[in-house]
Amino acid sequence: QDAVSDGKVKIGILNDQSGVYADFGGKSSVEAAKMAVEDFGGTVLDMPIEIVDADHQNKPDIASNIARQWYDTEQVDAIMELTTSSVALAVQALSREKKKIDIVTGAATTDLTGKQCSPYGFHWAYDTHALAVGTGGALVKQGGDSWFFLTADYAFGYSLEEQTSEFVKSAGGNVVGSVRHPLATNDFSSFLLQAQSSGAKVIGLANAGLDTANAIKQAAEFGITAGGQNLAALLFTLAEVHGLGVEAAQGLTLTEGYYWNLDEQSREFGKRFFERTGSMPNMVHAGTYSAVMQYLKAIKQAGTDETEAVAKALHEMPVDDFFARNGKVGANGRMIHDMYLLQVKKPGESDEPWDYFNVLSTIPGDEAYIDPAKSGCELVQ
Amino acid sequence: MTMIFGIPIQAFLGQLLIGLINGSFYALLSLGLAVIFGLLRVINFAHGAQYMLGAFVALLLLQYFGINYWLALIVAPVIVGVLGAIIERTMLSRLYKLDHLYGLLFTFGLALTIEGTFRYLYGAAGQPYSVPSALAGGTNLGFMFLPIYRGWVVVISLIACIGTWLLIEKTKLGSYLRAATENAVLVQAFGVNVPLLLTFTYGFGAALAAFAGVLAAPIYQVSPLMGSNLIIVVFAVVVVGGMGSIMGAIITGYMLGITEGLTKVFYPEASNIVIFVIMAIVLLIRPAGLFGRDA
Amino acid sequence: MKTLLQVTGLNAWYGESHVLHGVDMTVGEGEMITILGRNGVGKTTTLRTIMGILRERKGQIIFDGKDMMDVPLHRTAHAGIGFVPEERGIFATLTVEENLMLPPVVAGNGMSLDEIYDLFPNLQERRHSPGTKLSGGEQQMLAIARILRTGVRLLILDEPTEGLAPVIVQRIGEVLRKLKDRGMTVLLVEQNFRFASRVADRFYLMDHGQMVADFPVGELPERMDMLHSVLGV
Amino acid sequence: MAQAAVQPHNEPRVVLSARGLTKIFGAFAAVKDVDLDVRHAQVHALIGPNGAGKTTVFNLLTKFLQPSAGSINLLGTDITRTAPDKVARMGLVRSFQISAVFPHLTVLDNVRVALQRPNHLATQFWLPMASLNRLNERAEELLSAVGLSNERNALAADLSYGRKRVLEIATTLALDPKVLLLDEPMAGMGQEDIGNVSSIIREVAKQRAVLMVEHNLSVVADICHHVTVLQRGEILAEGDYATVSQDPRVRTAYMGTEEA
Amino acid sequence: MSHVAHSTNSKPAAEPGVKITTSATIFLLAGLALLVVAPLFFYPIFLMKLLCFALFACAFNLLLGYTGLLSFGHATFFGGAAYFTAHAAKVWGWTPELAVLLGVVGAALLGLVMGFVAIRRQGIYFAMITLALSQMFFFFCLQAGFTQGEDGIQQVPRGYLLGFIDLSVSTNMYYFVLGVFVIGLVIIWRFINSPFGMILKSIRENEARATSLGYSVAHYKLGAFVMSAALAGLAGGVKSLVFQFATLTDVAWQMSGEVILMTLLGGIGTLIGPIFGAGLVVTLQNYLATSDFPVTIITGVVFMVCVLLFRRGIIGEFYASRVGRWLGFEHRH
Ligand SMILES: Nc1ncnc2c1ncn2[C@@H]1O[C@H](COP(=O)(O)OP(=O)(O)OP(=O)(O)O)[C@@H](O)[C@H]1O
Ligand SMILES: Nc1ncnc2c1ncn2[C@@H]1O[C@H](COP(=O)(O)OP(=O)(O)OP(=O)(O)O)[C@@H](O)[C@H]1O
Ligand SMILES: CC(C)C[C@H](N)C(=O)O
Ligand SMILES: [Mg+2]
Ligand SMILES: [Mg+2]
Repeated sequence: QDAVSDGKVKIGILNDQSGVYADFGGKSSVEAAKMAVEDFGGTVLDMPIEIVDADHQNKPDIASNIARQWYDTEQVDAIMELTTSSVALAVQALSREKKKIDIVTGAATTDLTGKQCSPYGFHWAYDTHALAVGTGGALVKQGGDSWFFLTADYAFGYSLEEQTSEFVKSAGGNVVGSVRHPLATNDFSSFLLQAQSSGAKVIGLANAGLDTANAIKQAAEFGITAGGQNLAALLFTLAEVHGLGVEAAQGLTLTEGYYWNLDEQSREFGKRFFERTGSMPNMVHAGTYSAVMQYLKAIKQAGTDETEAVAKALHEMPVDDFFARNGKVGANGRMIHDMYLLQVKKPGESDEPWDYFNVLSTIPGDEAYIDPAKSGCELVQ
Repeated sequence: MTMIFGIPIQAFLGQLLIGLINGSFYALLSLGLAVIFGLLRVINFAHGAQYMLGAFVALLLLQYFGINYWLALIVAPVIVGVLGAIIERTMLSRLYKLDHLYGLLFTFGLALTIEGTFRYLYGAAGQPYSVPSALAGGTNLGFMFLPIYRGWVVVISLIACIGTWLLIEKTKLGSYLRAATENAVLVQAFGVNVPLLLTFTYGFGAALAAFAGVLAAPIYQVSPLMGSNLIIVVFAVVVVGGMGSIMGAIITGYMLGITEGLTKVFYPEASNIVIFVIMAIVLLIRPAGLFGRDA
Repeated sequence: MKTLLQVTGLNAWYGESHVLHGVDMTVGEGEMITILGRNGVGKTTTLRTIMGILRERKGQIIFDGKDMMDVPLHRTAHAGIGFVPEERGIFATLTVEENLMLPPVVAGNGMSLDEIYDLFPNLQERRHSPGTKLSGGEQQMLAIARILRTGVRLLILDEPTEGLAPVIVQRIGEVLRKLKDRGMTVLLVEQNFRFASRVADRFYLMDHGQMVADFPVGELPERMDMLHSVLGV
Repeated sequence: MAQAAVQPHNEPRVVLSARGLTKIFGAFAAVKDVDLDVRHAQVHALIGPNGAGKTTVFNLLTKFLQPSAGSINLLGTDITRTAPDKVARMGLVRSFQISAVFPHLTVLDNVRVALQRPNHLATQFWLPMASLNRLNERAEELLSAVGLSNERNALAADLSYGRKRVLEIATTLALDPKVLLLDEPMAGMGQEDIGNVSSIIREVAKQRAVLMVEHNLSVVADICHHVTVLQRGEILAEGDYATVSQDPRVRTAYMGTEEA
Repeated sequence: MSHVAHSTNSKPAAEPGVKITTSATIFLLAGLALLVVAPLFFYPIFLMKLLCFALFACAFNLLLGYTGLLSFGHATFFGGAAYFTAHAAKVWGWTPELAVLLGVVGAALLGLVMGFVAIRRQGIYFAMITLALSQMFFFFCLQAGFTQGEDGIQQVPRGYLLGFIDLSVSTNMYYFVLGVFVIGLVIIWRFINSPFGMILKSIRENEARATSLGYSVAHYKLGAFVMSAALAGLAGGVKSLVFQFATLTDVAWQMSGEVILMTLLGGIGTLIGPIFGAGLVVTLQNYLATSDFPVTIITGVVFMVCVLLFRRGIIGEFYASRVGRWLGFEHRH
C-alpha cells in the first residue's frame, strides 16, 4: 500500500479571511503555509503537497461543514490555523472523530489541550494561559491590582478572562467586575463607561482583533486612559498595532510568541513574508509556517501520512525553527515554546516601518504554558 | 458617589447620553425610512446598506482624493443619493404596481448585494476613519467625559432632522411630497411629475442614510456590515413610531435610543432586546404605532 | 366650432374588469358637455381614462390635435386639461391656501389668487385652516378653484354638485357659466339632472360603458322618454 | 336594549336595533345619533345622498368599524363591542358596496367557502379537500336559486359585474343569516338581474330581516317595507316609501323635485 | 381593511394543487425514486442539507404562498428548533425522534407567540415585525446559557433512532432525513388541500369578505403561522442532528432571508417550487463555500433579478410555460 494516501498530501488552512480576525491570520496565513511547502521542496515522500484554504467567517458551523467536506470528499489530511476558539474546538472534535490531524495556530483557548484535547490535535502558537501570564502578569507587577474585564462572549473570552483573573487573584489583586460583549462589536462606549465607573485600575480586554482595537480607540475617546485607568490588551499582535497605528497603541504591553525584529532568523522570515504579503508576520502567521513545516517533517520521519504515525512523530520530534526555540510538544498536544513580553514603541522611536515593539522580557515556555500533566487533558497520565 | 436607584449617577447620566447618541442615529435612519415609505410605500431594506455606503464613500473619498470629513459630509450623501435615484428610476419604480412586499424583497436583495460587494472588496473587518481634528478630544461634563465628536453628532443630527421636517412641512416641494403621500395620482394629474418626485424622494432618503453613515464613520469604524443589524432595530423603531408622521419617526428614534441606554444601566442583559420588547408591547396596545395614523 | 377633444373607441379596464366598451365622443372648443348615466355605468371611468389616470386603456384620445394616449399623466395637465375628481381630493395635511397653490400653473391665462378669492370669499376666510376642516361645499369650491389658477383649457368635473346644498349648487352653476363666458371648455359628469340641464349645451347619455345617445340641450323635451328608460328619472 | 324590546304588537319583532349610533372620524361626524330598528321578515331600505353615512352605518352595524357612541343590539344580545367575525357567526351578514367575491376561486368554491362555516368544515386541516363535496348539493341549490348554475366552474373574476353581485348574494345566503345587510345590491346590474334579485330578496326576506342601501328608487318602492332616509349622518325621515317620498325635505335633500 | 397581502395582479396565482394530474404523479414518483437512490451518487451530507432546507422552504411557503403572509422571522423556528433538539439530544440524552419532536413543539410555541403579536398587522408591517421579533430571539439565543453563545451547541450526538438504528451511520441518517422530509411534505400537501386550506385561500383572496362570512381571519392566520413554524422546526431539528450542531447562524435574520430566496426562486405558492429553490441555493452555497466569491452578492443579485423579472420562480414559470401547460399544469394568473 502507498505510504501516502491518495498520492498526495493535502493541508487545509481554515480561518477567518474577511471578519474581525482577518488581519490576525487571514489570507496571510495561507501564504505562510505555502511558503513552508515551498521551503520544504514541494513534495514529501515523493508526493506533491497541496494547500487548500477557506474562510470560516468565525462561525463554528460553517467551519465544521467545510472541514467535514474536506475530510469526506476532498482527501484533506490535516487542517491548520483555525482562528477563533469556537471554530477550533469544533474542528478539533470533528478531526478526532475522523482521525485526522489538526494544528491550531490561530485560536487561543487552553481547552484545546485541556478538557477537549485530542490525540491528533496540536496547539502551536500561543494560548490564553500564556497571555494571562505574560500581559496579565506584567500589569499586576506594575501595580494593577484591581481589574475589570471586557470579555468577548465566547469560549476564547471566557478562557482568557478566567485565566487572567486567576493570575490576578493569586498575585493578591482582585477583580471588581466584568461585562461580556458579542464578537465584532463596533460600539464599546457603554461597556467602557461601566468599566470606568467600576473604578478598577486595569481594564482587561479579554477580546481580540478589531474588537480590541476598537475598545482601545474608544477608551481614549472617552478619556479613560487619560483618567488614570490602564488598559490591558490581553491578546494583541503586530497586525492590530499596525491597524490601530502606533499613535493610539503606544505604551501598550502585550504578549506574542514571535516578533519579526527579534534576531537574524526571524528577520529573514519576516522580510520574505513581507515581500509576498505586504505586511510583517505576527505569531499566527509565523506559527502557521512552523506548524506546516513540522507536519511535513513528521510525515517524512514517519514515512507515511497515516494519522497515528504522524501524530506520534509530532509528539516526539523537538521543534526548533525561527519561530519556536526549544519547542517541545506535550502529551496533550501543546507545543511549548518561549514567549515574549513586548511593549509598543512611541511614535518617534521606530527605526523602520513595522518596527513597533520593544522586547521587555522573554517568558520561558514552561512558565508560559500549563504543565501538560496539570492541563486536565485525559490523554496525559 | 451620588447614587440614583442604586446606580452611580455618573453611570446613569453617561449611559443616558450614549443612548441619546444612538438615538440620533435611530432618528436619522428612521426619518429616512419614513420619508421613503410615506411616498413610495416601500420599506427600504437597503437603508442600512446605504448608511454603510455613506461611511464607505467618505472613507474612499479620503483615501483616494484626500477629501476631508467636512466635505465628505456633503459629497458622500450626494453620491449615495444619486446612486439611490438611479436605482429607483431603473428598477424600483417597476415594482410600485405590485404588492408592496416586492419592494421590500427587492431592497433586501439590493442590501445583500451592496454589503456583499463591500465585504468582498474590503473584508468584513472595520476600517478606521478618524475624528476630524476640529472635533477631536473631549470635555469633562462633570458626570462624564464627553467626546466632542459625539456631542457634535447629537447636535447635527437634530439639525438634520429638524431641517428635513421643515423641508417637508414648510416648502412647496414639501407640499408636493405631502400631497403625493395622500393621493399621488391626483397630484400627478395636476401636472406634477410624481415619478420624478419619487425618484428624488428615494434619493433623498438614501442620502439621509448616507449622511448618518458619514457621521457614524469616526465613531463606529467603517465596515461593510455596520448597517445590516442596525436596520432591524430601526425597523422596530419605525413600527413603534408608526408610519404616519415624520415627527413621529424622529421622536421615537430619540426616545428609544435613550430607553436603550437606560436599560444598559439597570438591566444590561436586556439592552439588545428592549426595543423589540417595546415594539411587541406597543403592537399589542396600539397596532398602528405611537404616532401612526392608519389603524 | 373647432373640436377640442376627440375620443374614439375608448376601452378601459380595472384590473380584470372591463368597464368601458368603446366610448366615442367629441367636445368642441368652448362647449359645456354633460355626461349622464346611472351609477356605475362608467362615467367617472370615462373621465379618468381621458385624464390618463386610468392607464389600462385602448382607443384614441385626441386633445387639441395632439394624441394623448402616450402622454404621461403629469404632462396631461400641461397639455391643458384640468381635473376635479368625484371625491374632490382635498389634501388633509395641507392648508386651504397650500391646496390652492398646489397645482402648477400650466398656462398664462389662469385666474389670479385675488380673482379666485373674489369668486369664493369663503376660501379667503379659511385660507389657513387645514383642507379637510372645510364643509363639503367649501371643499368642492376649493377643488374647482385649485384648477382655475392653472389656466387649463378643458375642465373636467366629476359630479361637482354631489352632496351639496342647493344654494351651493346654484353658486357652482354660476361659476361654470362664468367660465364658459371666458371661453373655457367644460366636460361634466352629473347625476343632478336639473342642474345639468341648466348649465349644459349638449348631453351624452351613457350606459354599459358606452355612449348611447348624444343631443343638444334643446332636444331635451323629446328625449325624456329615453332618459326615463335609461336613467330611471 | 330596553327600548328595542318594547314593540307594538302589530309589528314584527325587532331583530337588529341601534340606539344613538355615532361615528366620528377625527373631527368629522359621519354618523350622528342614529336610531334604527330592523324587523324580522321585512325589507328595510336605507337611502340618502352620497356621503350621508349609509355605508358607515353598515360598517358600524357589522362591527367593521367601532362606533364612537351608541349601542347595537342583535337578536337580544348587545354587540356594541363584539368582533366582526363573531357578529357574522351570530347571524348578521353583509354584502359590500364594491363587489366582494373571491376572484380566483370558482363560482362553486365561492359558495362552498361560505357553506363551510355553518357546516363546521373549516378548521379541519387533516381532512382532504374531497370532504367538502358534501356541500355541493346545497351549493348547487343556491346557485340555481340565483341562476348561476351554468357558471359554476367559472372563476369569479371572470364574471360580469352584475353576475358577481348575484354570486355575492348567493354566498351571503349560504350562511343562512338572520339579518342580511345589502349595500347597493342592484348597483351596476342589468335590468334582468334587477328583477331577478328583487324577487330573491323578497323571497329571502320572508324568513329574515333585510337591510339594504339602494339608490334605485323603483326597487325601493317595489320591495321595501320601510325606508330610513339618512342625510349628513342623521336621520332625515322614516316611514314607508309613500310617506317618505312625499316628504319635502327628502325630496330636496335626496330625490330632487323630479319624479322618481 | 387592508388588502396588501392579496392584491390580485401581483401575487403569483394559486397552484394547480387541487387536482393531481397524471403527469404530476409521474413526476412525483420519479422524484422520490431519485431521492431514494441519490446517496449512491452524491455526498450524503450535502443531500441531507438539501432536504432539510427544502422542507424548511416548503414550510415557509405554506405561509407566504397560501396565506399571503411574508414572514421575515422564520429563522427563529428553524434555528430555535435546532437548539431545542440539540440540547435535548446532547444534554438530556433524548433519542433523536423525541429530540426532534421537542424541536417541533418548541418551534410551534415560538410560532404561537410571534404569530400572536405579528398578525395584528398586515403586509410589510407583518414582515418587519416578524423580522424584529426574530432578531429579539437571536439576541436571546446569544445570551441564553443553554445555547452556548457564539460557540453553539457542538458535537450533538445523532443517537439511535427508536433506540436501535445507529444514525451516526450516514446512510441510516439519510433515510431518516428523507423519511422526515416526505412526511413533512405530505403534511403540507394535506394542509393546503384541506377545508382549512380552502379558508386560507379565501382569506388571501379577500380578507374582508372572509371576515364578513364569519371567519375569524386572525385565528386562521395564526393557525397557518403555527403550522408553518412547526414544520420549519421539524426541518431545523433534523438539521441539527445532521450537522451535529446548533448555532446562531440558524437563528440569524440572514437565514430568514435565505428561505425567502429559496421560495421566491422556486416559485411562491407552488408545492414543489421551494424544493427546487432550496436545491439551487444549497448547491450554489456549497459550490461557493470554499471559493473566494461571497455568496451574499450572488444571493442579492438573484433576489433582485427574481423580483424584477420572474416573480413566478422556476416552477411557476414552468407551469406557465407551454411545456408545463402541455403536461397538464395550469397556471392561473
Ligand atoms: N377601482 C376600481 N376597481 C374595480 N372596478 C371599479 C373601480 N372603480 C370603478 N369600478 C367599476 O367600474 C364601473 C364603472 O364605474 P364608474 O365609477 O366609472 O361609474 P360611474 O358611472 O361614475 O358611477 P357613479 O355615478 O356611481 O359615479 C362600476 O361597475 C364600478 O364598480
Ligand atoms: N374612514 C373614514 N375616515 C374619515 N371619513 C370617512 C371614513 N369613511 C367614511 N368617511 C366619511 O364619512 C361620510 C359618510 O361616508 P359613507 O361611506 O358612509 O357614505 P354613504 O352614505 O355610504 O355614501 P354613498 O352613497 O356614496 O355610498 C363621508 O363624508 C365619508 O367621506
Ligand atoms: C482570532 C483570535 C484573535 C481569536 C482568539 N484567538 C480565539 O481563540 O478565539
Ligand atoms: Mg362616478
Ligand atoms: Mg356607500
